[in-house]
Amino acid sequence: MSTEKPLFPPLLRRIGLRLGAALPALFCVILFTFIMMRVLPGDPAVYFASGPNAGQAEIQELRHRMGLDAPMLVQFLHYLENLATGDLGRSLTTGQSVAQDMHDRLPASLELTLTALAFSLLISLPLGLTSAWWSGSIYDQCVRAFCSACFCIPPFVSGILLVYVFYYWLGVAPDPTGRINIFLPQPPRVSGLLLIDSALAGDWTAWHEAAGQLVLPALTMALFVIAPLTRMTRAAVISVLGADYIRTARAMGLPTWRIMIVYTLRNALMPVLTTVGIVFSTMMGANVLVEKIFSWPGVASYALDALVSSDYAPVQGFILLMACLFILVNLVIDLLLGVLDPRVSVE
Amino acid sequence: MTMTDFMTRFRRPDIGRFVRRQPVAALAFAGLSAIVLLALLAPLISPYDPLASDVPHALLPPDRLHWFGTDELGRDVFSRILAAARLDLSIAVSAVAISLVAGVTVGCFCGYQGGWLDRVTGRIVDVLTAFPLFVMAMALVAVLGNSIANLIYATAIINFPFYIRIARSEVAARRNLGWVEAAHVSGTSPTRVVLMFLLPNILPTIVVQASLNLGWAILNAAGLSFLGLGIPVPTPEWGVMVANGAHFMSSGRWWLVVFPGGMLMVTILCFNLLGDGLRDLLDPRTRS
Amino acid sequence: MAGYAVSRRTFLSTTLGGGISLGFASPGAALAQSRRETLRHVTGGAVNTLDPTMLGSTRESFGLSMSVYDRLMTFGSRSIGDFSTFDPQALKGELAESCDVSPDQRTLTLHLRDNAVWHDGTPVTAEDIKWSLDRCVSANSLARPQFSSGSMSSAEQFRVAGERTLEISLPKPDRLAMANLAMPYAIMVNSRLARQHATSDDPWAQQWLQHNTAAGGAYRVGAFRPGVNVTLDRHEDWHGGNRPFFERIISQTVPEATTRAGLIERGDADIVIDLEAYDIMALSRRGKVRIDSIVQSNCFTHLAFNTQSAPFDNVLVRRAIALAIPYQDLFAASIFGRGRPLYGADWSGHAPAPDFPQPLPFAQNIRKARELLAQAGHPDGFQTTFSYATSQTTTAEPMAALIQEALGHIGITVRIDKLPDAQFNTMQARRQLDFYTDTAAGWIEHAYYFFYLYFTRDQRWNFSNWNSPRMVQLVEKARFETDEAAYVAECQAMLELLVDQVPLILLWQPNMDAVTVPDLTGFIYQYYRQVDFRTLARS
Amino acid sequence: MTKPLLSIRDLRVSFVSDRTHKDVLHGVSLSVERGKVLALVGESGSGKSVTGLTTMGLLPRQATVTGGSIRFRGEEITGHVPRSLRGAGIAMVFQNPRAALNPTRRIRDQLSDVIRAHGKVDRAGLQARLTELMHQVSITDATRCLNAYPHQLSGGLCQRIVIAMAVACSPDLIIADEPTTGLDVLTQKAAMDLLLRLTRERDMGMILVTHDLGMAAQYSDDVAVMRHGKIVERGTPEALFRSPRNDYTRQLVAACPTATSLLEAPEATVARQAAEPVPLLEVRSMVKEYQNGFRAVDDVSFVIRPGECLGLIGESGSGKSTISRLVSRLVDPEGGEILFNGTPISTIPAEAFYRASQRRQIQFVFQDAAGSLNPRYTAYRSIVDPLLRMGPVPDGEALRALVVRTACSVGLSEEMLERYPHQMSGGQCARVGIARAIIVSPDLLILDEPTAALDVLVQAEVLALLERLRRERGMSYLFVSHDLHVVRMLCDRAIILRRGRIVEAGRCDDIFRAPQSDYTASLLEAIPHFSPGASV
Repeated sequence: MSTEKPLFPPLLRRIGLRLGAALPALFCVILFTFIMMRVLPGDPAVYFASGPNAGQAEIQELRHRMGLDAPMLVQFLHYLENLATGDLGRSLTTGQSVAQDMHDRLPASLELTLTALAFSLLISLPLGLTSAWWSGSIYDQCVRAFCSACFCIPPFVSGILLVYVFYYWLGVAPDPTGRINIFLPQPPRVSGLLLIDSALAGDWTAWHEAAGQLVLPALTMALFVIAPLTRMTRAAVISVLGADYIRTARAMGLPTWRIMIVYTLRNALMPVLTTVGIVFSTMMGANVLVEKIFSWPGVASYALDALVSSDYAPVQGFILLMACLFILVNLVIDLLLGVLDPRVSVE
Repeated sequence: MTMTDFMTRFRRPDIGRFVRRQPVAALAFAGLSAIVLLALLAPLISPYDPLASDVPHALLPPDRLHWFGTDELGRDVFSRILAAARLDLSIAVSAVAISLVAGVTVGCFCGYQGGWLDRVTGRIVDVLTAFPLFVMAMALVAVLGNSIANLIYATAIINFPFYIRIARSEVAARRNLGWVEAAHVSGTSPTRVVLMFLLPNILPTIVVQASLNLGWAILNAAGLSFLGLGIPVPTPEWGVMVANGAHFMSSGRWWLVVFPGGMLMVTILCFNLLGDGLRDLLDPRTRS
Repeated sequence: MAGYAVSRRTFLSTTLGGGISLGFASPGAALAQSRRETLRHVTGGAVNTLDPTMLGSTRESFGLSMSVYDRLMTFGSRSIGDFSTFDPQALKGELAESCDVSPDQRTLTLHLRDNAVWHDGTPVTAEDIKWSLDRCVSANSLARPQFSSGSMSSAEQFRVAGERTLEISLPKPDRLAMANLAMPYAIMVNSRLARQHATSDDPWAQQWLQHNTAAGGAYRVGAFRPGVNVTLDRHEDWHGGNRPFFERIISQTVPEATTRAGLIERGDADIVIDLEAYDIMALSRRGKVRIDSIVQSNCFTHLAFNTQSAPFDNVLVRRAIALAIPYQDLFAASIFGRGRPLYGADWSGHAPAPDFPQPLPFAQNIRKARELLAQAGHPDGFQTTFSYATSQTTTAEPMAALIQEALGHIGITVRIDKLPDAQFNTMQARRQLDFYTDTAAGWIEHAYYFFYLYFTRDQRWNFSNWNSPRMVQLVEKARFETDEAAYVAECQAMLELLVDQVPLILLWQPNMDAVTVPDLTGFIYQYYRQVDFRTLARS
Repeated sequence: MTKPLLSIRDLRVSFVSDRTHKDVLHGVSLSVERGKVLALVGESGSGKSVTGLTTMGLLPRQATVTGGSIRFRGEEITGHVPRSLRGAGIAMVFQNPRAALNPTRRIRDQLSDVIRAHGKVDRAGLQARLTELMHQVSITDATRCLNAYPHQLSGGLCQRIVIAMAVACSPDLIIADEPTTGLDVLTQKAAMDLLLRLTRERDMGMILVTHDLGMAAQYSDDVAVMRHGKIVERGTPEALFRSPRNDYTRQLVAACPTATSLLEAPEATVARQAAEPVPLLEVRSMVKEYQNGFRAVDDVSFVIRPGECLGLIGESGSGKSTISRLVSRLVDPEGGEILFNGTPISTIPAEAFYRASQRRQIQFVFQDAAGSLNPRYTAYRSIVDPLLRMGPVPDGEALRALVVRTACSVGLSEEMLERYPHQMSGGQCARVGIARAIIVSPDLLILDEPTAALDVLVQAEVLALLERLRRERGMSYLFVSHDLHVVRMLCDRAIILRRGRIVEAGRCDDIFRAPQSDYTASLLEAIPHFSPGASV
């Protein structure tokens, strides 16, 4: 855009710095999860060699195959070595490599979370903006009550309730069994996000189906984060409204909508964006329950299943994935902030 | 100024003011007081032993004898809800208290010291807060074993970074304020500055966060116990009751979900609204 | 979903308008016909491998492999009232047309079906069968220990005796040998295809077969997404039994039991077998589905003690507890009476039949329980922990609460410990659980086999860690017993020993509740407790 | 006399919150004519800003107009200023220009927003208008400025942009609310000259809201002095400042530091000590560098002799505050030496200095008096705290007596001691801050702009207090300020700083009479003043 300042070198430098700073944290995460997974009670070998005739020999064999009989440090070094080559280990629950499982399932979680995020932003941005605009009014109090109400419904309750009402009772929602009508062929995988893939393939039936499947789980997820997002938006807008330039804009007789959108919301977006980053990564990992209730083939339910069966590799892989995702999301948000706020890109 | 303001607002003559300015929060406070009272008086007012089973009278709908009906073992739902209130509130309070004390200590120290230690802690805390905390809590309960104490620890541990973060930023924001520098000039030792100057001043903010956090802690505990982690049977707990009751939802036994679920939601709602109200009182931006 | 779903959706879009229904559009009526020919099976578990012998394979994998792979033998079926169940006595050929047993019962001669072909169209040969059986006893898999229970442990025991004939020689006559050939592990593999994917590290192609098949069963695998779904397409050249009705099977993982119940009730899924008892109650009350309730005859739920640790090493303590258990309440509260009680029998001293599991003569008698406990030296009771695994929560939780209460009456303080399955299994295998509940199912319904599996040897399935020389002796004797009367007597002796020593308390046999759409027929309860897709049909 | 552009009659405004009802304007009447500047002068809280905001219809929600009328161009606009009038009829220029501009929008867009808000313009027309505006506000580098974001421009440029915005739609009246707060003296002058020129050229009216009497005198045609929501005196600047009739006005004028004003202090009880060979404080080639390489203090050396008051003058960013914090050992210097009574104290790290014996002897008075008091301490605790920390602590009654005595000496009554900071006025807070510093009888008192946040009258009182204390107690002062007049009144010698370096040092009288450097000269020149004959 602007020709005076070289855009790329500082940009790349920023990305590099950010990623570099994240490495120690990443290592901590790896070490931490490794240790935690190992102190988890339950011998995975026993669990998996649980056929009625499996004896000690089979258990021992499985332990050996899983490398569980080596000293802890050796196991860890081995794990790091594998990580370096992109090998996250093998899941015993699905029998596939964890990397493959992640590759298969991450798009499902991403699609769900992104949709949920979009829903919640669509709801909370206007709510936050308007309740801040009329802060202290009855409307404001109502919005607050609504948000608190959304927040206090545990996702497991709201999920079950939504399914109950919209699927069993009204019958308007499709069955809560995954991402797309099971009888339809899946669109060829490009991005893994069904909405995108089916649109690319021009398969609008599939698109509608996939979109339909998304509505309820995304709404369940969204409900839970509406409160923090609205709260943040409201606070940000209120602080922007107190700024001198809003007063200037009013004094210059700018139309209200322009003050609201261009002057207020635009500036309030920056703190909101930071929150969105946190919300996004927590949603990705934390909504295990939603994925469970809607049989969503995502990474969180995958990790949960693995956790219950002491299948180490997927849980480690999952947490690592989350950490990487978090770093990535933060990076993206950082760059977005740079775009949104001209002041950031200068320092 | 805002802090003292906050404290003085709660002197008696200001209660009316609080009610006028924050009617919703005042209502929430009243509701919460009622719940706490019910929980405290539970052993006195509950009509039945919350643990005594009576299988022949299982799954009775609400009636004169059993106000909220009975569950699958014939236990009185009303008595169980009261007993659960006691448990849930104490879980939430102790979990929040533990993480608050630990988090504020670490956060104050880091925020005041600054430097590389602070930056490292900051980054770690950042990563931790973005962690799949719920999964982490699950793993923690799995590691530590199923017991109420462990549920409390798990909830406390995943809250811990949150308090570090608040305490850290609150302290860091005040570290260079005039009155802190004035304390240095007055010959105050750094420890004393943190304990006697900074801590009392950040406490109101922390208290507000804690009240919001209490609701979250209850929710978290309920979520974990919904997945069958933490609370051993037959201890009554709202999340467990909802989880069990959900099974009977489709056969029309609504009272097993509606009452405990309702209590759960009302309690969390009260904590949130109260915390929100307090925050608004505190936040100078929302005041004229 | 399409067929009848369409009308519902049409109704919707007219009443609710575009808003909501936009997202929930119909896939179109074109699928309606094929929907009738397609079976949608939903389950809480997941298929994790296509090779059932892999260590760690799930029960769903076993079930799936029954339709994908053929075995040499298979069990017939019999009717119990309106429903059907497998018949352990009626062994018949599947890939084998017939099986001759030599008079000394040490040689089995199997004749393969003439028209048997693999999925790729190549004919099944005795070489293939030899390789498959070798694989079972040689490869490091779950098949090896299973086969050893049928006295098959070495590749030398299998001999190709013709293009379509194979001989199995046994060291001793073993009553379980033939039944073992029908087990889920005994898959017959297209050896030519499998060998192409074998490596020197992996001579039995175990890696490759996890995600691929070299089979010749009634269905071939269309798509396999571990933990999500599997689709099967009918193998038109299959002759191992009657031609299956369904052209296509979709087996899908739906973790929430309530969701599965809803899918069935709304007709979106066709069959589900792993619903919770309370959902089945609700479904049956509303009557929109067909429910096949069949007692799982090879299965039992029990309370186990660690008979080698105090205080349960004292038989009096075990007897006292057996008298303190509120059986009726447990049966009603845990599984809503959906099963067959294994308590409260009237034996008058002797086991009436050589069967296991069967109802044992236990009933609640608190007064007597107190006396026994006092005799055992615990007049004031003691403290103990009752454990169960997370996956058993729905039945074990009310059970635990009732047991805690009941044992409280005789002074025993019970702490309840719910453990994640992995931890539970580990502790069970390491003998760290004192008092717990579990459910077991044996694949081969022979009384002696159950006793061999669950009451002898130092292995995980000896639930109560019971070391009774008398039991070991009886089991060893019964295994190779050729005299039927002696076998019956031995089995009865084992049963009586069990009642006397109470290493564990039998509670009940839960029902298999297969919930289907009303027009689905042909469900047969199978010992591996999964759906056999081949017999299902739409009326 | 033509018909007034704006006439306000008996305007009454009150703030309502939680049933409390506070009148802030009690019947204000004034009028502005085209081409003329009316200055509204008063201390903070006098209602001068509210008057401006009411005229614009920008009152906060809880404020209501309870009476009176505002007529603009003969039209009644009280309570409902049409949007079309704001910007196009009446425009406003705010203080702190950088904050008054939207930080995330280019200047071009912000100006265009204003122009488009009052009528359709095509692209070419818009560009022409922008160029013309830039020219009018004397911005030469128009393209760069238009494409820049506010943070990329200096404060002075930002203020020009704000002015350009204000005049963009050719309003008839400009309300300038403290238009130069936050600007340095030199920039301040430029901005005011510009505003005045535009007013004259375009024949607009202007209301100049300010607390600075000098500015009012220099740039207005009429002055109205406000106090407690009322106008107490009105008149031409000459008449008003030369011979104020009202008592309050008279006090104001007297308190305003000018080139000639002197502190009225009692005769010295302790005479100013003569120069002694050993200085109390000696700073040698001190350097303070920040992490980004910026040198806030660059090779600064000076001495303070016992009983002397040294003034440190500079604009914002000149490093004067950093020097005060270095000398008071709140931060560590990167180079150079600080000797106190001949002992080097720069070797003791700042975080350990609280233990040093010199801590008691070097005390500090902060710029933001209220902000330098622990909000949770009463005045008593704030004052007694240093004594408790550093001793010697007299026992029991004597301690309280000492605190009361000290408070008395700074003009605080005993009952004030039980108050919290938010219950005290700015002046009272400042007194507590001073009492806290002197209770341990320091030898050197560092005063970092102690009066910058105070109103003129209070400032005068505090300055007098400081002068008295110095004489009574024989302390030395390092007095940091941007206000040359204040420094001249209080200090013996002064140092002028610019960008971390000393540009001039010497006796105050010499510097002010005959500045050696051009910079000092231009600073002196730029201060608005109302000495006779200087107006307009």
